[in-house]
Amino acid sequence: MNVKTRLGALELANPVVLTSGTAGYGKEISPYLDINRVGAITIKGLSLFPCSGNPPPRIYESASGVLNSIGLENKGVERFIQEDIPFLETFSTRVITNIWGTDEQSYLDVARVLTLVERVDGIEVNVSCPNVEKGGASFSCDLASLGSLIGKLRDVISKTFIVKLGPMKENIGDVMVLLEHLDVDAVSITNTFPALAVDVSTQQVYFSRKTAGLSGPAIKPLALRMVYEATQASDIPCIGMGGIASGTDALEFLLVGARAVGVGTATLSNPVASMEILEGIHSWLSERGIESVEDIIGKAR
Amino acid sequence: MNVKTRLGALELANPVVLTSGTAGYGKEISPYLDINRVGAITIKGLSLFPCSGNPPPRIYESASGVLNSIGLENKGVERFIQEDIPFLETFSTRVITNIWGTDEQSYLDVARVLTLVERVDGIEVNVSCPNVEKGGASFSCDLASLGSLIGKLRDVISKTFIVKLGPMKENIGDVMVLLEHLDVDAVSITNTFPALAVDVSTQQVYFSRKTAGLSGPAIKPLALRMVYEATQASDIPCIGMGGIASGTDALEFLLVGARAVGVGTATLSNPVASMEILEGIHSWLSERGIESVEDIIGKAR
Amino acid sequence: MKKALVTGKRRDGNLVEFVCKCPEIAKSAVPGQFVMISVSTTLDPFLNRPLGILWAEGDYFSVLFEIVGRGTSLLAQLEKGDTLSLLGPLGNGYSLDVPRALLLAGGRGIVTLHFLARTLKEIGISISMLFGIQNRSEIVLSRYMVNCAKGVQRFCCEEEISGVFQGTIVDALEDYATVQTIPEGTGVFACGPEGMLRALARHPLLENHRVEVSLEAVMGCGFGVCLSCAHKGRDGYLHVCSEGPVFPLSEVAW
Amino acid sequence: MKKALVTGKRRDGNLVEFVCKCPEIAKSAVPGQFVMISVSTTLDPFLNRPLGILWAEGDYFSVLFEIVGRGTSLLAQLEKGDTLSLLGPLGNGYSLDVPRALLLAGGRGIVTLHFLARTLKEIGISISMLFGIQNRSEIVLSRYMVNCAKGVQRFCCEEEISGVFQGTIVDALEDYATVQTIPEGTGVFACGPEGMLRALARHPLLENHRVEVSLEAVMGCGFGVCLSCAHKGRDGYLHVCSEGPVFPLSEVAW
Ligand SMILES: Cc1cc2nc3c(=O)[nH]c(=O)nc-3n(C[C@H](O)[C@H](O)[C@H](O)COP(=O)(O)OP(=O)(O)OC[C@H]3O[C@@H](n4cnc5c(N)ncnc54)[C@H](O)[C@@H]3O)c2cc1C
Ligand SMILES: Cc1cc2nc3c(=O)[nH]c(=O)nc-3n(C[C@H](O)[C@H](O)[C@H](O)COP(=O)(O)OP(=O)(O)OC[C@H]3O[C@@H](n4cnc5c(N)ncnc54)[C@H](O)[C@@H]3O)c2cc1C
Ligand SMILES: Cc1cc2nc3c(=O)[nH]c(=O)nc-3n(C[C@H](O)[C@H](O)[C@H](O)COP(=O)(O)O)c2cc1C
Ligand SMILES: Cc1cc2nc3c(=O)[nH]c(=O)nc-3n(C[C@H](O)[C@H](O)[C@H](O)COP(=O)(O)O)c2cc1C
Ligand code: FES
Ligand code: FES
Repeated sequence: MNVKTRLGALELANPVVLTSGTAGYGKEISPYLDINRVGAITIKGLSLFPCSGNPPPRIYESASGVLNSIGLENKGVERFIQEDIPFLETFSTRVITNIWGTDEQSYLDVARVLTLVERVDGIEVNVSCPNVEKGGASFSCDLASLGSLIGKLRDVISKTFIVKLGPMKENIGDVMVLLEHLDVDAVSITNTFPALAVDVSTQQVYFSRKTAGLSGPAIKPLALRMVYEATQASDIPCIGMGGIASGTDALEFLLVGARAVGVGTATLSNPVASMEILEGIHSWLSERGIESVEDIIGKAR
Repeated sequence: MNVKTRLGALELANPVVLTSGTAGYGKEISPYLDINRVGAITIKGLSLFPCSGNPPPRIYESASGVLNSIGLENKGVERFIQEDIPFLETFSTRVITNIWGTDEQSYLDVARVLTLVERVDGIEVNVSCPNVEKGGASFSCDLASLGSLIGKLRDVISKTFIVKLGPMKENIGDVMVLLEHLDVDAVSITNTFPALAVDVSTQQVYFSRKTAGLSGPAIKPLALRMVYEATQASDIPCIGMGGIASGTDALEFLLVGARAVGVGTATLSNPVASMEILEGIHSWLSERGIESVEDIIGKAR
Repeated sequence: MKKALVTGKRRDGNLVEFVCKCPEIAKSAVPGQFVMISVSTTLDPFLNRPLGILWAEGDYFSVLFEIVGRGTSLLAQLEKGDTLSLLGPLGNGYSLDVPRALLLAGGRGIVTLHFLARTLKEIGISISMLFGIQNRSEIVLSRYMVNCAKGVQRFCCEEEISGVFQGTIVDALEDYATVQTIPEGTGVFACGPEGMLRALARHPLLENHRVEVSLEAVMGCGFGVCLSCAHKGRDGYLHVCSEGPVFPLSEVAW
Repeated sequence: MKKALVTGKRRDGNLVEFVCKCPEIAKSAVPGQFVMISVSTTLDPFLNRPLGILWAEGDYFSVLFEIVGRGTSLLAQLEKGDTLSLLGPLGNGYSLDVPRALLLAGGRGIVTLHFLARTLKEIGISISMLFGIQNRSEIVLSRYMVNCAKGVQRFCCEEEISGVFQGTIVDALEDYATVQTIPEGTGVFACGPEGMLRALARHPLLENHRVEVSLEAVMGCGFGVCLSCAHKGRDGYLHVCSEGPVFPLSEVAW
């Protein structure tokens, strides 16, 4: 059976991708999961300088979902290259680095550094970080500022260029058309949803930054709709994600048009969730005598 | 203990309201629940003419959530008045009628009829029905068309005038400011979220209309955020709803600023969920020696 | 919600039967009705599941279900001594005012017809029952055929099983009709998969009979408030939980 | 995920102890480590819950927890014979290379210090243990104090209980220090509520000692990938699951 898939020029051995922020820098997940077996690993969102993130508490559990307010904590791109790239060089899996910035310049600076790193196969740009003040949110709130950022990044990124979208005001079809014009290689859909939690014991909002991002099984139907609409509007390859916790969940995303699937929150409750999902895809295809995962991508219309 | 609350001129004996579409026309829920004990009952969305709704299947269960594609089936305002108002006249609870239309005229026509019905205490206008082609969706997609509809309805509605909002492109704070200018008495937040389900056994999208509305516990954190932002932007009384299934859930909405809470999907799995929620509010307040529910409204900021 | 104590459990492969103690439900249930059972104590899955009533007697009633998905899998984990949270009895049952009855049950459609057969037998109405399954995995269901001294009883399977009539329930009905006429006024009751009911709807043998069918639909509430259980009818949609699940065949469309 | 068979269960009010069989975890666990336990087979709640290891011996280990919310309530429903799905042992334990030890346990903080005391005793290191609770409802926890022939053992409660020292663990420490000096080099280990640890952090009695504390944080994964378990540290945030849960007190900030 053929489970290979493709994000533009980047070939993945299978469609299951670890999403950003739920697999650390690679090292952290490695004792639990052989990262050579996933289609790709996406690194925690990197910024130019280290970022200490938000004050605790940073995570809250809702019905079948998780709210996080990590605040994009990360060690910064330089320390990542020093401390983690050598480790990643001992693996053959695809490595996608997720990046963010607080203005166009800082995005461009990180992208310029990472595009020179051989071990990096793809650069995923987070344009929708609801947790950080002045964060990416501003770049996805209208087509003009999104287009400006992405256009400039396209000029500096020589790796597979992935734009990671979240819920936004603009029509997702319009965004896809814009990204197609800007020659983006792939999109990841979706990032977390802006949400709020209240602690009735203290009678206060739970997170210090008030809103936080909702992920996990609760958002799967919302994510499926976004992927469905995005892949109908454009042929840009899409990594579908949002609440995937089983092989069936992954197949749903592939059926509506995703070419790969991201596993995020599920990894937190089970570090080998991605492997079980991959096995689920395998056995579903083989039970139906379907030769290639390509054959089901976009079949549900 | 005082659990009375107020939506403009309309006083409710307690803050727990049955939401539209999950309590039928009143008659259907009555064998299971004494509707005199809820703060108000909201009737299934009424249109000028009967509407047969969407083809089955109409409901799908996701993780801690429910997708519905009822398609606003209803018997039409005339039959409601003939068949159900006499029944409702035997009760003293507050009755809110939910209405929708396919253009301004049809909204206005239903509103004109209902505003003359004595037993009707409030009229809730659904401006965000994602299930019906050409439905309310268009009225909430920009401030101009929303403002035009609401302004005209304000002129014909003499009952408590409630606007029911759902997820939309416009900033919710801006919408609230607009509604305040238009002298709306209250808002209901939120309607369902546009979502999609896939049936892997048929490899097709599950609903014939493709997208459907997500409700239930899964959406609570999203709804809380909307209510939080809306009540910070404006003092219009808000009925908060979205996934409320326990007294604690209801308290969370009151703490962020809702003056009443709606119980929808929870009624489907337990017809007396609203009563258990009301008891939960009561015992929480009394355990803390809080005299009046007013004292906690908007405390979490 | 009502509470019912599970006083007995029987499991055969994918089929589970619970005997439950709940006088409130047992004493008022009539054949064709169903219950909505809560399958989880957490918020997932959130909705109850509809199951037909297999029989009711004294303080007890029973349900019989097939494990097909998340809800039924969770339910199957309950054991004797556990407590069910449920609503019921719900919906409208079969008409009992018939001079004689012909019951056509397909697969797990036998559940409510089992209850009907027992009840008709009790009140002295003669019944014939045809019961069909698709393959041998469902053979245990034949346990629920009710032995009726006077009437005919037939068992058929689409798969070959030695000694068993091979064919669909429609084939069995045609075969039955060659030896036995269906007297005018016979109450015909059918419960089974949509495909079977649809085939019966157009069948000339049943043309001049009063036929009642029990429909299924994916349900939200089971008690009439959500309008999710729509099924095509002659004049617009039927609502399976509140107007059915039993309908005159003539009112149903496909 | 690893599997562990629940071979014993003890429940006292809101406290539950499970004895579990899982050689993989039991054989490698050291005092201070924890496990992440799955509390539901459905999708709600979705995350695992962290629980300290009470003891480990041969093929067995044990956890002791208080029912405080949804997850612990669900966990408490499991019985002997059920199987836990879990990860562990996780995190870094206490330092065992000390000449003598003073253990300060507050409430359910006794869990990991119980394991530490047993281990130190086994390797022949003399220990003293002060154990404090807030009110009499927690009195059953005193069962987990480890009897150490040579060391001092003290039990205190903020509420009045006859025959028991009344006060916080800090009061008890001060009282202890009036009769006993804390020799230089003593390993001081503290586990308990944040308030207690904060009070110890500024306490002159511990100023010149090597103190290790075990921290708690709300956790997403428990194995270092999500960065949700942040706790204020001297230089930026500490990550409780991967860098802790045991930290030198000097590295922690509040
Ligand atoms: C009035 C009525 C009486 C019923 N009586 C019985 C009975 O006596 N014994 C029995 O085994 N089953 C009966 N069913 C069907 C039973 O309700 C479904 O099999 C069950 O709800 C599936 O739940 P699940 O969570 O396991 O499956 P899911 O995971 O929800 O779905 C699995 C499959 O079952 C289908 N399904 C889901 N819900 C329903 C539904 N309400 N009706 C029909 N198909 C559904 C889905 O489309 C899917 O294909 C009855 C249904 C109705 C409406
Ligand atoms: C390393 C570590 C070891 C622990 N060891 C033990 C132990 O041995 N015995 C024991 O009883 N408890 C222990 N805890 C605390 C235990 O994890 C929480 O009580 C549990 O996760 C609460 O789950 P819940 O679903 O019942 O509560 P929830 O419904 O999630 O919350 C109830 C309350 O508990 C708080 N809470 C939730 N998660 C945590 C958490 N991870 N840490 C601290 N507070 C939390 C919430 O803020 C809330 O106030 C430990 C925590 C950590 C981080
Ligand atoms: C703890 C946590 C941290 C995350 N950090 C990032 C991040 O740094 N950058 C990013 O683009 N997305 C981040 N995400 C979003 C996920 O990559 C993913 O898009 C989202 O959670 C939806 O998928 P899921 O439901 O499978 O988790 C994070 C999510 C979680 C739960
Ligand atoms: C089956 C169903 C039917 C609904 N019908 C309507 C409707 O007719 N009009 C309307 O404004 N909202 C309708 N809603 C939305 C609910 O009133 C409510 O706003 C939403 O479901 C969120 O609340 P909940 O999570 O408590 O259900 C419907 C919801 C459901 C589940
Ligand atoms: S299932 Fe809700 S009305 Fe029938
Ligand atoms: S809990 Fe995930 S990194 Fe510590």
